[in-house]
Amino acid sequence: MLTSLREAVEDLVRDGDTVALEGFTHLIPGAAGHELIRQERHGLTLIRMTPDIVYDQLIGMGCARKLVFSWGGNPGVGSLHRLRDAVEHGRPAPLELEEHSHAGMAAAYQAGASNLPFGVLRGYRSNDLVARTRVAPIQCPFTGEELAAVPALRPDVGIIHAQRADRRGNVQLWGILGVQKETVLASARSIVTVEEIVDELDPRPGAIVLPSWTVDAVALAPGGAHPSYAHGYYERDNDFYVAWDEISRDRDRFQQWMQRHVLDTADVEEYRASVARSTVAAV
Amino acid sequence: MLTSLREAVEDLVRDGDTVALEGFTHLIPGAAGHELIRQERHGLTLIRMTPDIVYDQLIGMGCARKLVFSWGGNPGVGSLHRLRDAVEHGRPAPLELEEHSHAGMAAAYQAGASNLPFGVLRGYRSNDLVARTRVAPIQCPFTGEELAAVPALRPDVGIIHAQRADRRGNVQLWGILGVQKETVLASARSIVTVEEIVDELDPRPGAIVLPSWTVDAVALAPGGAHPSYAHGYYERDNDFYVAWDEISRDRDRFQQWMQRHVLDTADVEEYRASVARSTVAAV
Amino acid sequence: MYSSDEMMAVEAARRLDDGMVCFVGIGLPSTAANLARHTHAPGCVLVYESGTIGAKPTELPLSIGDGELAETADAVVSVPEMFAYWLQGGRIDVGFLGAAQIDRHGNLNSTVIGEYDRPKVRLPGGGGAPEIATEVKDVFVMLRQTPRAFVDRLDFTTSRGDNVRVVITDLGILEPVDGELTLVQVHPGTSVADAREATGWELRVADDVKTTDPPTEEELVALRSLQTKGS
Amino acid sequence: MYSSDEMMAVEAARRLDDGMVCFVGIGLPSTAANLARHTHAPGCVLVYESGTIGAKPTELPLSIGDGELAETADAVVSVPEMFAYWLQGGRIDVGFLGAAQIDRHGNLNSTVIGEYDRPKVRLPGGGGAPEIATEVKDVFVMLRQTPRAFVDRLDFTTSRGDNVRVVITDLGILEPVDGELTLVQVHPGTSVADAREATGWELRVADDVKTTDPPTEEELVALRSLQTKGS
Repeated sequence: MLTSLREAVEDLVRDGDTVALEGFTHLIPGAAGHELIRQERHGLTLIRMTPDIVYDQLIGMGCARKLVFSWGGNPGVGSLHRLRDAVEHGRPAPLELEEHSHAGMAAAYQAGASNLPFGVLRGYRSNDLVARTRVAPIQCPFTGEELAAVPALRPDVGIIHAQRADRRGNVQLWGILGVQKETVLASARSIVTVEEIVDELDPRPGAIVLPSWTVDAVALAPGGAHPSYAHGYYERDNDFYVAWDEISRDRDRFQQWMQRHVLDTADVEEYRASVARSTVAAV
Repeated sequence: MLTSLREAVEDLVRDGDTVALEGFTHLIPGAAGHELIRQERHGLTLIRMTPDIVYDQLIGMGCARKLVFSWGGNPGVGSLHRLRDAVEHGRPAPLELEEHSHAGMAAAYQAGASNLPFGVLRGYRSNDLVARTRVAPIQCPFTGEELAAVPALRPDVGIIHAQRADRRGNVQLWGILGVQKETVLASARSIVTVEEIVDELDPRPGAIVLPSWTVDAVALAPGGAHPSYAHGYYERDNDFYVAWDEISRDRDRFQQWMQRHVLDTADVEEYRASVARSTVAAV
Repeated sequence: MYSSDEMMAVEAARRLDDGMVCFVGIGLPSTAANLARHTHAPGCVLVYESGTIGAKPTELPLSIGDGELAETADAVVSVPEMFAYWLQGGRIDVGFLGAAQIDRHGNLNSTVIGEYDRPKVRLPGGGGAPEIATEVKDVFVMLRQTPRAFVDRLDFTTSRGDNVRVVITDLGILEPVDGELTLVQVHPGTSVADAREATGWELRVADDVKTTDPPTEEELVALRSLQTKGS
Repeated sequence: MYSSDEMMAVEAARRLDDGMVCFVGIGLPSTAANLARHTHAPGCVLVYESGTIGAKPTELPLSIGDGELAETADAVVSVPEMFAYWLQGGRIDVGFLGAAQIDRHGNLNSTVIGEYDRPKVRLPGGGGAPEIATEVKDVFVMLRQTPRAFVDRLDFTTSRGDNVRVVITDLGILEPVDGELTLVQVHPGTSVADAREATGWELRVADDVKTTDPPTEEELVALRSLQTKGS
């Protein structure tokens, strides 16, 4: 149950797996993404509603073969240059895209968590996405209305970051919840990184709890959401999102940065220290 | 927004309406049901997953022409005698039944809240309910699996009881949540009775908030969930559930009880006082 | 001395392992699951359809909505989420069901006695049963064995018996053998003949019917300490 | 003096009434909705797709997930609930959209420049836009008016323009007339010719093009006091 992030990834993530590292602007599992890179996972189908920096890093390092997504960018800043390089020039490898809308992907996660083969929404109305995504018309047997059916998302591995877990592995998160519960419940295997491990999960407003028996591995990773934030623990590193635009624009600079801060660091603590040093240096 | 329960029922509930008074063992809107009886609403289609005493009272007083439900009984005690009398002997009036399973009704409420015409579940598998309820087979366009579609529940009026509201009419409830959020969001109009009205809704663990603009009327009704309970305010009146079996068994005794405690009382405070007196007398 | 209800609760509890996730209703199932939790299976997870997951009541609840269930639960979810993400999600190991009628295949009737449109007795109805019966791995049925309950033909099929693994009665234990419920165990003081007599069909009996071990002192103490409220 | 961004934010804010429920993204829409909330429409309800309902940020968020949105919200819901119960539920009055390209019918492209399979520029994608465009009552579009953005033919239709009620640009205001976007207003210092030049199709112009009232002192003070963080 409680394990190290390294062991969790070793045990639960295989080359070629379909992996969802979810987090909707909050609690983004960056440390887990870095561990996938350190362990050189390849041929992954990456799923995420809002792929941002950590997905840019996974794609730029050649871990992914396919991306299932609905919005891929650097929020408030602009493009993801490594994602664009893969899609526009096939570097470092071609990237297959399965593109959805947020509403479609949310319904697909919900269907997966509900153990249903498809979700239903009023969406994908005569736009060009219909031809580029996995959606099928479905008719209401009572009213005849035609709606959109989306195939359930059932990742091999669901990975999320949460604020806390207790020693039995019950997980607690609060603030913006995104699709994290659905990601864990829809996945065959799941990994949760947490800011801290406590004796008792005292109830908190707005918090949800994932019982230990719904999760395969819980690993301590303080600061593991960087550059995103963990509500109640630390703020979003807005400067880093801006800086990433520069770092990721040039392929070599990206490589050097990843070498220095991810490949040459053993875990999230070393990563945080290494990034902190270079930030200080930059100032 | 903030009004009296009497005015809320006068303004929002009409004869012949489809009305859902929801509450899954907790926060059952008894006071609102009594107000429907005092105002002699007739021809109602009553919806509820778990009709219990307050529905036995509405049916026994002749307010309902149809019941949409999935489990109708006196929890932990036995039958609802007024419901049975209506179904078995058409007294005081015949009662049409539309019968579901909990899973089917929950999916139907969810569809209603989602503004979808139907909900999907893996259910109603080759049992006799299929012939007695509104369900249709629906095929997954991706896997071919056949599932069950249920028509969305869209009540004319949704009525729930909650712990608190603020002066702007934002509603807060916690503890066992049932299908109350879905009931309000699925209904064309909605009434919420509350234990108290406060200046500020301070956040509480496990609490959900329904913004004022999703509710039509909020009325103060302290003790309005009796004989059910309001988590954090008062306990379930287990003795009353047991006593109801006796009270409701005989039609005349039921009538006298309703006359004395509901028709002859003006509101929930008089009702509570009247019931309290007779309990003391009984001791 | 002990009651037949106590025998039933104990036999049900004995079949629950540590860490099992159980969907329980009020009454004997709730008693059995809580007994297991207080004896050999402290990690047994109680899920009530009211939305409480991992409830740890100190007293037996009288209603699936009792406040203590929410207060002691690991998580409280809405009823739609309970049925979609948790029951249909395939996360429940054992589901308990009762009924007014059962047939030899474990099909259950909790809807009506007599014709649906001209009911002799209108029962509460299916509630969660139809989907509990199909969506959990193992269904445990608990009901008293009488010719009126154990019938050749159900008046109404509320839920299917396909996943029924055991039927625990006040007389003994039935398990499906080639799709037909078969008497495999009788409780102390009960004979196979008693069980046959209490069954509305020609009851199949295993070659080696065992006699149930009576409740141990420890089981009875734990059980009775729970029953202050629920009994 | 004021910037064209400020003119755009002010014109958008002026179109929001008290009590309106607005689905807002980051950037100008969030700025406009918050400006309305701090001026003439204090009861304007801000809904962010991250799940925060009734957020009341004191500073402009840089991301739709900023912690302050959750802290100040009336309710925080999951993303699936946001899209099912709230957006598809038909509870949103106004939805703001931006894009890389727009055509004369208000259809938008935020997916790709060039061919989908051989993109010149791969854009972030639709996100919430496809369903915001169809599920809210009124769509407000905000984007800078240039021939590259205001195109005769979209490279990709990410969302439909059927519910677009107004397009607010740095040059003026366009509204649909018989299904075609028509210039109805130009901002101070802008001519109709400027707007025509900045449009990649033969721009329809209303007979009586009005000139936008410049931002008032009060509007600018409120706007700038918000921009400590977001700018």
